[in-house]
Amino acid sequence: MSWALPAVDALAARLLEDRLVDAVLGWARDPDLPWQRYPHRVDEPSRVGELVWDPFCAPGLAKLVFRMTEGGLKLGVLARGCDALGVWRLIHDRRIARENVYLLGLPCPGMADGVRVWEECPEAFDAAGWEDHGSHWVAVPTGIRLPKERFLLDKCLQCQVRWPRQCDEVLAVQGGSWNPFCEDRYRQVRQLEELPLPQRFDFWRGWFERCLRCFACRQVCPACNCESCSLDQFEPNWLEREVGVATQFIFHFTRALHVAGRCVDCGECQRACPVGFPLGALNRKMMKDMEDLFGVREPFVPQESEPLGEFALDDPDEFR
Amino acid sequence: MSVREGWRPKIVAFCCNWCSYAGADLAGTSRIPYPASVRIIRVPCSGRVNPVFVVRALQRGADGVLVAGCHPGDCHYSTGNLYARRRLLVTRRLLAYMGIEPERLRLCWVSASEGERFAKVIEEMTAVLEKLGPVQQLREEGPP
Amino acid sequence: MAVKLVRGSDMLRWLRRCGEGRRWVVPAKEDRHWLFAERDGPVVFPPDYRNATVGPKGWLLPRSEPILYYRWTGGRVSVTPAQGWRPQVIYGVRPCDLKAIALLDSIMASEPWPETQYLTRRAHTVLVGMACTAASSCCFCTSMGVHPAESYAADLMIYPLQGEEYGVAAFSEVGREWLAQLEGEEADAAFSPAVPALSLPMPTSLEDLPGWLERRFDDPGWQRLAWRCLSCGLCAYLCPTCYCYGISDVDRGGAGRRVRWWDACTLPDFSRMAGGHDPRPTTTERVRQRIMHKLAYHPARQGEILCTGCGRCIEYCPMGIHLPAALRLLGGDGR
Amino acid sequence: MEVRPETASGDIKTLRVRLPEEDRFSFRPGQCAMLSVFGVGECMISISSPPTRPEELEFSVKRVGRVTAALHELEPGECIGIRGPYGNGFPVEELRGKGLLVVAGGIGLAPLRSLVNYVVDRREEYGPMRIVYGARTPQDLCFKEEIFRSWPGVPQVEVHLTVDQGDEEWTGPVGLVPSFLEELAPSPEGVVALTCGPPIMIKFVLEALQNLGFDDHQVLTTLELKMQCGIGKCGRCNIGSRYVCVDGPVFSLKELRQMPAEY
Repeated sequence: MSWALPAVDALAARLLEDRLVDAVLGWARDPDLPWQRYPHRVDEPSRVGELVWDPFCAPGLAKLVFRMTEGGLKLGVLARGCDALGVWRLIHDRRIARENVYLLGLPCPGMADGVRVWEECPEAFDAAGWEDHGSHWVAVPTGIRLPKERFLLDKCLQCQVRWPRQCDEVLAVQGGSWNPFCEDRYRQVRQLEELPLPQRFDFWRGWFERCLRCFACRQVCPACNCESCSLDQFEPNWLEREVGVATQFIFHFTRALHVAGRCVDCGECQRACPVGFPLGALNRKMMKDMEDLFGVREPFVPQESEPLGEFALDDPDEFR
Repeated sequence: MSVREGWRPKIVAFCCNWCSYAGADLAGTSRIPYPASVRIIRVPCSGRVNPVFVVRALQRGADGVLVAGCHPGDCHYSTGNLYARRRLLVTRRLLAYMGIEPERLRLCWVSASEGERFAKVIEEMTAVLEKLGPVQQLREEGPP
Repeated sequence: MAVKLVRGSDMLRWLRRCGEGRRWVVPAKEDRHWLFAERDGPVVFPPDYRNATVGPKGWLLPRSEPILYYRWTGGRVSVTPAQGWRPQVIYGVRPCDLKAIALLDSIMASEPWPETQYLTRRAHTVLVGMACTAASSCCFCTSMGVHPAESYAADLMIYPLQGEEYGVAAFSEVGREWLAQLEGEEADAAFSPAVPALSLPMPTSLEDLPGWLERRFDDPGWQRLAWRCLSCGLCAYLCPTCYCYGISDVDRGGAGRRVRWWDACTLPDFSRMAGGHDPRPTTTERVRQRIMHKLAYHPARQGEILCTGCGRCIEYCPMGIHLPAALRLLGGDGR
Repeated sequence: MEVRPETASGDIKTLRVRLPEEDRFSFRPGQCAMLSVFGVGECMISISSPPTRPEELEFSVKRVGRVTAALHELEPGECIGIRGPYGNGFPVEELRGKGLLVVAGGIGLAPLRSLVNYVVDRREEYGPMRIVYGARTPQDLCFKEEIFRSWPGVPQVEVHLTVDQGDEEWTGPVGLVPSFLEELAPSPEGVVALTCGPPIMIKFVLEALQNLGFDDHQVLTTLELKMQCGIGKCGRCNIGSRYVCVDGPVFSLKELRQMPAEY
């Protein structure tokens, strides 16, 4: 399967030409850093060439769509599965008006850790285009093969939506496999659940000591879209500004619960965290419980209603 | 875990205004003995209890948290207790996952006439907490 | 360059002896990330160590720390200042971070009100620097006038030479005391430092940069850069020279502590006043504030650029906002 | 300590604080201090009493947030924390011999009140003083005892009051401070203008003063931004390269023009 950049450009140009949207949001190459792609907005059909679609488009776009469409802008979004679900999260939360977004779905071969590729194989960036060979990304025409096993971003590992869902249109691609890279999404969760309780606490405490509480995880998260976050309030003071084991516990506990049943598992928190805090292991624990306790299938797919906004008369009663 | 001499577990009990609060009251007026280590906070409904109340209580010195609400079907607001059950189920599992003994959080249904039941729940919980000892995980450092 | 030559294992023994009784803060790899952590002594770095994701800043200006304790008794309050320092050695600090510490020193010591808690902790700290032999992908120190083998705030500086051999030089009273206890021959050694990976597209000389930026205060380039800022504090918290802090009270029923914590000018409520007025209400003003503070405001106050080219903001910003992009956009170039 | 409401709505109160003898400090009019309610927090408040009356310090506080609310709820005799004085204050030496035009709005009179009373106490050292003061309603005028009674009785002091909206009892002028000022048309000759008030009022007062022929160096204003440390370290009260807490809060219009408009 090739990364059909020309086809993406053509679709984006058509959306703009047909005035279906005022702008298209995608990614552009960073002129200073060969490995970096940053979110980029194109307003005119003649400029769609600025967009790029290759294995290095790491940033998620959903949270940006929220701010960009606030003023009524109609936005076309180059949306991978994760971006599309994030946008839907915001639509269901009434943060994005459905009619203001046009989701142009991109089947996703997975994203590479650009810095790592740059450090180990800088010549990969001489590529004119990319092909997806299942276990590898292959540069065209140089033929350089990048193994996904080595370079795939953590956030892509558990992805269930490599073929995007709930989009207005999905880029036609031929061939390729869109199965998850990893069979068991809950492996890490299960491993942690099986640890004795004190070791579980030690595991998290080790991370609490490293977490800087910079709020990058919250800010990139499409489910964290409150007008004003309870963690920022002084009155009531849900969370002291002081950073210690207890307050870090409260921070991560609160964050996980606030996205419970709402997290779309886009992995952006994990990607944004500079110290590698296993936020996904908290988010997926919540998802696993949604499945185990309430029978929610695919808890990462946003629905009109949320599992914790509902109940069943026969919900389990574990409080013994 | 060594338990300090004379230590008694502190329980913070969030009691629904319409049932359990009266239940607790009944336990008192009927002179049903139960451990004195419980601090009762009246809430309009068990559904009012934010999971963060639970961790905040544990951080600030409680050893266990009890949420007491109306029996299913009897909620003054019809279903607040059922939302609470879902939320606290998840809360309890998350506590355990993050290394806090899940037994420290309990949800129970106590009607206004169940003074005895309230006392029994407190007694059971006290026994469980006595075995667990104080919350070590979330203790703050005081002044030197 | 005059140094004492020493083998790695001897160097560690000597350092450990000199630093007896002090806390050792050394680069440590946790999971996949390097950070400065408390360990029982100095270590030899593996070849993949270039610099830590989280630098040593937090050991001088902690993420949060009490500044005083108070207690109310019958309408009266008694206050005890906090004593939050221990003698420590911070080991393996790279020149960009050493320069940053020198900058923090000058800021915290600045008149009319020196910040004594930082200065006390700093006075009880020995800094052992390590010159760079390999650059990480985002380093750009030389663009900011910082040199990868310079000592800056270091008491002692270590230069990795061939294989197991190191050169050590002293740059302070403590450093010289320690060095005097090291057996080894004085020699003239040639050290060739790493070349930073990035060279910034500087629109002007470093001396003219503050003026160049001030003239661009109202440039639309700020908006073109900052629209994608998500308002987290990542850049400021990883930055070795960001020092802004906030103060609040943690009350525990009539007694408690006043705590100082890292704040960040990129966070939404950083400059919002109690009445609601905010001089920097959107990401455009906030990103501008952060970059201008480093490259224009601070030079105007204290004559030095407040960026040492460590490259952390470039490497870790989740939305790709960084200094090279700022300079490019303000220069009228690019998208 | 004494707590005294200034306005009928109670949104502004004046705290009168007696410092222990050994803790008294000297200060200039226009300087500020950090007031603490331990357990709630700190905030920067200008000293509204003059240095010529050192036994007691006064702080006039508008209730806007958590700490100011806590200050309002204090009972007489209770204890607060004070650190300071911070900031530059008004250049009282340079002002000596000059005429003074004091223009204030609402709680903005607080820092200027320190200066006014300082000048009242050293009347012979300064030229004539005109005070132009306005508030939203007559109820919102602060320091009523002084603006209505004591100040007008001092030689060479004039007090001109205005309100945005009058009431049944108000017989004085009605209108916004900047336009009222232009109507009064004070001469800039040998006079320094000092102004403080809400940001929008300051902006228009500065324009009015310019129209009246005041030169940039003849105009001083005192600013307020969010502050936490008061000592130029916490990094949030900057306007460009100047920190309000150490370089301000008093800036001349000349200085202000060289600073970015980010306040």
